[in-house]
Amino acid sequence: MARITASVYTSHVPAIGAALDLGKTGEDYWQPVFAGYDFGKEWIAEQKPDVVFLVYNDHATAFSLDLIPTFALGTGSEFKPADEGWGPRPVPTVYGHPELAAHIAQSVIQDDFDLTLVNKMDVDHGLTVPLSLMFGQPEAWPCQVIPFAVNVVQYPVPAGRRCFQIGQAIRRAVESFDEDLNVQIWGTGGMSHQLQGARAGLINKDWDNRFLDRLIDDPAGLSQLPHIDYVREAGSEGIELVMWLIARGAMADIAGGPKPVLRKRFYHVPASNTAVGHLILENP
Amino acid sequence: MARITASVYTSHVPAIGAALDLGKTGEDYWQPVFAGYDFGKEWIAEQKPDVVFLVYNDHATAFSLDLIPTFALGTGSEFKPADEGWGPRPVPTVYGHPELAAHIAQSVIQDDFDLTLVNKMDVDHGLTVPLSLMFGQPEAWPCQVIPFAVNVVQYPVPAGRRCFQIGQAIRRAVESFDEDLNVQIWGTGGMSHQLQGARAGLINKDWDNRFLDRLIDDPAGLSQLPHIDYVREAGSEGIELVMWLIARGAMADIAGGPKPVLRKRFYHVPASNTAVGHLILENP
Amino acid sequence: MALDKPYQDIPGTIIFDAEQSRKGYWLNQFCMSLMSAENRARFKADERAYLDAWPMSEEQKQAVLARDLNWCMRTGGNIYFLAKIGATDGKSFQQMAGSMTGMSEDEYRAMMLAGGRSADGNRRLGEDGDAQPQHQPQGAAGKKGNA
Amino acid sequence: MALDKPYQDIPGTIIFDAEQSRKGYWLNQFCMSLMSAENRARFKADERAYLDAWPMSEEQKQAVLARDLNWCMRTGGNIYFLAKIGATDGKSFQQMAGSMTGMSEDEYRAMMLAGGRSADGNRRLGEDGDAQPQHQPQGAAGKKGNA
Ligand SMILES: [Fe+3]
Ligand SMILES: [Fe+3]
Repeated sequence: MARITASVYTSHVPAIGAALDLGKTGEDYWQPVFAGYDFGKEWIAEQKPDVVFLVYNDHATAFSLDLIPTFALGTGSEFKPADEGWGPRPVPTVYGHPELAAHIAQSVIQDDFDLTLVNKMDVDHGLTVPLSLMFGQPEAWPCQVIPFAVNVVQYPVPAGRRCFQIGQAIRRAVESFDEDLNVQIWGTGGMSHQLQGARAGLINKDWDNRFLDRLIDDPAGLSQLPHIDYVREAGSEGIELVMWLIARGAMADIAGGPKPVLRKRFYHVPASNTAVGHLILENP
Repeated sequence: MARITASVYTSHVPAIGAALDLGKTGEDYWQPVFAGYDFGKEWIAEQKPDVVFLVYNDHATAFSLDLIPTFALGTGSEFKPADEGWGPRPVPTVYGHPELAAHIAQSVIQDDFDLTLVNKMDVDHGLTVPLSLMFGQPEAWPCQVIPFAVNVVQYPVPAGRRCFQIGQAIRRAVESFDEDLNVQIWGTGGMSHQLQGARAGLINKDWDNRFLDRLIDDPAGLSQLPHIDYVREAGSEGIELVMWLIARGAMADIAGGPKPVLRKRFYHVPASNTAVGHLILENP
Repeated sequence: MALDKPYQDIPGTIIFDAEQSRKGYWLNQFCMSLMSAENRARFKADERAYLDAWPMSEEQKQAVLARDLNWCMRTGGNIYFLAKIGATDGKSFQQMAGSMTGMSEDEYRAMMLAGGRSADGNRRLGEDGDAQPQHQPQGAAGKKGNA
Repeated sequence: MALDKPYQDIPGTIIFDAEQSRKGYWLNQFCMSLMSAENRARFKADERAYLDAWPMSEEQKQAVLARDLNWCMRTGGNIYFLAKIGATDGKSFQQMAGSMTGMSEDEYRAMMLAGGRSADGNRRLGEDGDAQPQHQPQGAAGKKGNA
């Protein structure tokens, strides 16, 4: 039977990808950012997940204004790194897990979540930067990846509550898949940042850290937070943090199981415009 | 304030469109089909809806296997008749109501339905045949139309229960729109038909008529019917009937208001491969 | 997979689920390409060459060339996609649906005019309705086979 | 419309909702076109001609030509779309974000290194934080204006 063994949370700042791709990871500016992921890299080399269910948002890359899915599940077999305007990142193609993805689609849609299924799309930094942070720069990604894109670009975006619920539905779906698979679920984006207007550069360390506290210990309560609080306190692009609730909702304790073990907590300011947050929670 | 004043239900058989477009409506074969809509044509000329919220399914036209939304709401300002392989139907362009559609999007997504918003798509016979049946062959459609496409092509399709619920959410959304609009909601597709395999041509008059009875008098109970019953009893393409539950869910009685008035009930076999059903329900 | 597929016991019926969709991906995407007049003309001018531009299986190509819609469906086709082939040939949905039963056009049309195929005997595999495997092909085609 | 827009009282912040999206539709779709190297080259070769091929408003075109991202946003642009223009110019997200504050690149970078902009005074219009309208533009640009 497939099991969700752990969840990983991380910001997905594009500049982190650029720093990696341009060989700047040793620079004073970047060294503390990447150091925050040293543990994660060792940990995941031991964990050897078969599949990562990767929750991220598309940044006007695969989805233009022609069509805006609230929740898009990648059921295809491969997804190429996108050209976001700087040329595609020099990272490996992402290979999906169509069978598990189709199984999740069937289960989650019958559970009253109105997914959009996507067989063909390019994936942007929202998906590839987390892979780079956790896996470094391999020739090929060491596991299959199911992309799950959440609309946080055009309002209305899904409520935190809804994200937390779909996480729970994803857990039920994964755990009813017959094949023996070690599945991780990652929540990406955030933490506080604003990329626009006179308020660009907003960072809210206290709020971010309370968010991390509550994500660990009080995710159900945290899921009730209205959008406006994210925007006001963590910047207009801080809204990406609702996606972390999807990964958190998929952990065992939410379904009545044991509390997850905190394996890593990391917070750093800044990476470009953004506060970097990172957690690893393991199901015992 | 915008109000949903009535719901209209009808099959959307492509051959009906072809019969109209090729001037065959007077033929013995087609005459009884079109006669069933004579009342509706008169009724709607009096009703003069400002907007029709038109629930239909795309038949592998706007949506290929690249991307399959469960619920796609047309928020664009115009939608062209599609070329489904026979060339586009010679019918007018469909003009949307972007403001109302965006309002519905905001309300329904915050109500935990995971819509896909679509600004650019062509619309196929699923949408244009019902317009032709109710409005005939005008130079321009006499009202604005918000297309709402439901996936009933690739399984899993949304449950009848879910369709009934989203209808209720659409009602709440429409009724919170400030502008004074007369809005109708149409549910299309069905009735019994199967377009594939050795069982092609299946028609189930008794089942269809029980469906009509229950849609009128027991929609909540009917919404509990599992997919397999539709397929087994009404043919593989009979599954389209789940869409009628969306329109029914938007009627006043479901929200505690008065029962709708049945203005028309019509049933005829066959139109091409399909049983034709048609209802008009008016909110008193 | 532990999820139910309760729809596999219906005779003469293939439900287009994720598994079929994966199998038929390129066949169906090829069909979508026939939604422009230009592509329809190119296809008709040289069907084999047009098909060879798609990463379909040889069997899928053969099924298309043979216009055998049941065969197309077994290889993952969905009727709404396959209908684009029929449209390219100028066929109606009634002609396409009928062709899958083995009946002639007239036979199928007559069945529909008489009220269509009954669900009785055709709800589950193992019953004795006209859509059951043991009664294929239907119409005169079937009778000839038995003669 | 009766639905709440509680996000309109935040200084220096435009929430990209359906209304903005409609207003900025073609501006944003133009930006998407810059996701291919070929289109970026065509745009850079003759910006005006490239823009004229899109049904954008003249104001939107002027805002793009001026590389004034705040202006672009007022006409319906969204930062993730607009970022394609910056990428075409070889700019980073930090350069783009900073440009909207009026600060120089060095000033903005220094602010970020010092921990970023505080939320204090910047939560609601009418407070006195550095993102409030009365304090624009920020950095030396603002001081010069006052001198
Ligand atoms: Fe992001
Ligand atoms: Fe249909």
